[in-house]
Amino acid sequence: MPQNPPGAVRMGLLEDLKEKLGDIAAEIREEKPNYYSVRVEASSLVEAARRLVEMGFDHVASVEGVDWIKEKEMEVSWHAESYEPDLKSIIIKLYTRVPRDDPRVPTLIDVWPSAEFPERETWEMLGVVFEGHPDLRHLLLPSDYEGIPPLRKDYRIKVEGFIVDLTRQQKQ
Amino acid sequence: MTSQGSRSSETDMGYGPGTIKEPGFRYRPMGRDAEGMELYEIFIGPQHPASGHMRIVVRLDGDIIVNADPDIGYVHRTMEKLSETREYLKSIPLFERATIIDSANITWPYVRAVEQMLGVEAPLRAKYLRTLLAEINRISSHLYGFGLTGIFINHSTMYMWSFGDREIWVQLAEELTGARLTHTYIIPGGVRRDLPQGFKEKALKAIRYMERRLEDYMKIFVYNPVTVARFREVGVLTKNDASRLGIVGPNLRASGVHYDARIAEKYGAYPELDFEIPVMEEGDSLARLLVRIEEIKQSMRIIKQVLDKMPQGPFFADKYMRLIPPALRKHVAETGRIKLPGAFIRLKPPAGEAVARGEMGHGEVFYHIVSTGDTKPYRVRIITPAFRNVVLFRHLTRGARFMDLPVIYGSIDYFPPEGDR
Amino acid sequence: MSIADRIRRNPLYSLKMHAAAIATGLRYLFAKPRMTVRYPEYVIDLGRNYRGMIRLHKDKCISCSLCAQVCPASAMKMYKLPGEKKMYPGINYQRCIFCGFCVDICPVNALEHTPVHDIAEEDMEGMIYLPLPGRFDREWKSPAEEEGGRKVKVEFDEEEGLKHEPE
Amino acid sequence: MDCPRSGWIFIGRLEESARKAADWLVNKTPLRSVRDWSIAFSLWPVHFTTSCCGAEFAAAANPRFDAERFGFLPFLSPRQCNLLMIEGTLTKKMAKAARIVYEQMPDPKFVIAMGACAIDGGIFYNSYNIVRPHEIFPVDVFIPGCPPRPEAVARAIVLLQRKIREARYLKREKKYESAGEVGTDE
Repeated sequence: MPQNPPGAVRMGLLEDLKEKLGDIAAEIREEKPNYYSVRVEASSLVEAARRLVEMGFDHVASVEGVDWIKEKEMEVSWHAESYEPDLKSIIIKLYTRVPRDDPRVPTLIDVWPSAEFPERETWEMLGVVFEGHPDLRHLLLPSDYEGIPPLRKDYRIKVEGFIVDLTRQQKQ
Repeated sequence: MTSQGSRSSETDMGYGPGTIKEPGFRYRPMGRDAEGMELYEIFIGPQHPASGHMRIVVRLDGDIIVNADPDIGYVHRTMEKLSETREYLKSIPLFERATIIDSANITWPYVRAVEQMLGVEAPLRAKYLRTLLAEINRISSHLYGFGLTGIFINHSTMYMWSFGDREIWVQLAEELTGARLTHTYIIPGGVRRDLPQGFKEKALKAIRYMERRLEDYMKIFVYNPVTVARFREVGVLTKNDASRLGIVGPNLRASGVHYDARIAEKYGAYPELDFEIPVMEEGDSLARLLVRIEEIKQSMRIIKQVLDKMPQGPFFADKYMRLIPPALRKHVAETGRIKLPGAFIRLKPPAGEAVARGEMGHGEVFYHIVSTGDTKPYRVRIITPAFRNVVLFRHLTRGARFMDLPVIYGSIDYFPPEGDR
Repeated sequence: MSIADRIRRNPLYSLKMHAAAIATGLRYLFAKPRMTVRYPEYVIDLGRNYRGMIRLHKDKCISCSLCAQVCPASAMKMYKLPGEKKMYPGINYQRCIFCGFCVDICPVNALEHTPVHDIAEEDMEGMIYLPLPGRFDREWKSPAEEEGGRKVKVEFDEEEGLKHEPE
Repeated sequence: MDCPRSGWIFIGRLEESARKAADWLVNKTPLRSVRDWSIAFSLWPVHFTTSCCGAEFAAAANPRFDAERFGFLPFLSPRQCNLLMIEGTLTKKMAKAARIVYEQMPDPKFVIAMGACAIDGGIFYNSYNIVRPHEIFPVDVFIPGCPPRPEAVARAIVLLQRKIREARYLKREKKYESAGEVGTDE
């Protein structure tokens, strides 16, 4: 069995990302050490994902949406990671923002097969339609679920207070 | 073959007693394939000894699985939504419930992400204590998986043995944290309890016992020719597929990919410890079992080192310790149990986002937290290892024999509450 | 060649491994006592560190309501009872998850864990403990112990794993 | 008993009267107590895990706590079981399955709700996807805790045995008898 290889970390990844994705990305940032975000328009998602795979980020850890209700936008992001020795500590967030009323993004499961189940979940929980996804049906919720997708911010759930006044109840 | 969408609505059952119309609804012909063979659809679970809390919809051509569709969500408790209505501290017990058999490992990355946002770092002793509990949890999680694998293929001895031996690690964790499974031990800033007196001797005894028992496990279960016949070359996952499908944990390492979030993220005390990441090349069900056995050994090695190297010092960050009144600070020093400052209810990380990954017994867990500067997170995304491995049900079972399904299920160590969250 | 391959290819080796599996099983069949705790007759002593049922020391409580605010399950709530000026916490075991945050956050140590956790009830209503005398502030005792069960201590052992010694 | 004159239970159709005679005989104290004694020591739970308390349920069956001492043996088919353990959260999707499992079990049947989630939702009390088990079937024993200790499972079995021996299980609440009307959706 191999010993742990030394923790080599790829240096200068931000420059690499800018070189590779600069022409289609709206914004490339280093959010935290080893955590980069790439913002693209919905139309160039597939191309951006393809280039990320070329760089070695061949699967996604997560697909998710954030419902920015005040801005009336839905952020859909794919967190790509890699098992390559020099890239394994790096996470890249590829994201886009689409209107909240009709969130439509192309599916990336042809590029990242690992996105299949998380995309299905994001469709279910946030109502983001992944165009081209072959299997958008309920995953976690009952198959007859109807209504607002539960993770949207306008789906409210009750919260209880922490004070119970028994004196008042008795008077009533 | 009917489309899958219409199928699920057809067979969905109501609540009342009159709803079971067809007595044989679990086993019915689906039509014929191209060569005229009849295809059958079998619903396994959620009430089935080898299904756990999920349903697998299997399509069979004779004895060969054409397609297995995991129907999960039976344990979906809506953690992501609930965490948006709760303060940061309150989400720790919430996420813990996804995998109560491995609760330290699933909450640790969350706490690290919150700490990252708050700009707090746990003291060194706390990091060692976290590592200690995480490894104890990893062992008990693997033993749990072993027990279930055993019972899936009707090897009751393995179930009884590994669940019996798991009690030792559960007991160790209980002495450290005060709870059998749901420890809620790791909190932002450190841990909740100091190492109790005489813990090291107990742990060393448990390790010596376990080392001996693992040899017996090999003889009675892993290298039992019956097991080898059922596990060897069953459910083979190639290296390329494992990487492309984003498989995690021992399932990934059994396919020859050297990846472990403990190494990738360099958290806790792991960078200072000497241990190996077991990797096997075969990628079959037996290799997945063997990797787990090897990981138990490595975890015991880590526990020994952690107990030897355990640094002195505080187990809770100074930043929060200062918020506690002096009388209580004395109480903490005497009892070794933390008193939380009142401000802990309303931890307020600045606006921004953080990601963190951690290695659980089942694989890598991923957290993404979005904060808007409120006391409650705006969005928490959890991707648990089981959710990432669920695709294996479809991928590995295609073309396998129906009888191999429990073996594949057992060997990928899928834990439904964790997958559904 | 790995052991698994040898088992598959070499029948003699396979026979040897069969024999080894059976021998291991037989060895434990006649081995000395197992780790079983015969529960209602013997009760495991959980010790003071265990996070069991919670009791309230009403005299110490300062009604700061931190415990109710930190409760992740909304099980602990502040109850204002008729005839009392201050609010006191009451607990709902229908929900309590025994995380112990309330005990850890109490600034005056008015709440404490008792080493009792083997509770089962026939009705739901009995599980809400209001801060009334004899309820939330009661001294808990394990029901098995009340029925005459003996306490046993857990000890780690290299040979048997866990040993349970009567006190 | 819908016989016109209650004293004349042996008259009428043969099948009917045989059933009534059997009922009458079985419910007489000596035979009933034998029956209840045997039920109490053959509580077989269904192999049906609803959620994560299943980990502690499995621990209750392990060598350390050994629930088999009480005649408590997890079994595979609901048709042969008389005890349904709700181990933790019951989600809406699972509630349908639980209801079907419950209906498949022969009478007399018992339900133990294990864990805080199975009583009032526990930490998931305000989740949109949970069902409280006592709303969909009669629950005999509740076990608080998240998860409860395996001893608490043993305690619940002891309590249930006591309940059976005292024949208290016969008085079911009316609301669950017409099960068809009971739904879990609000």
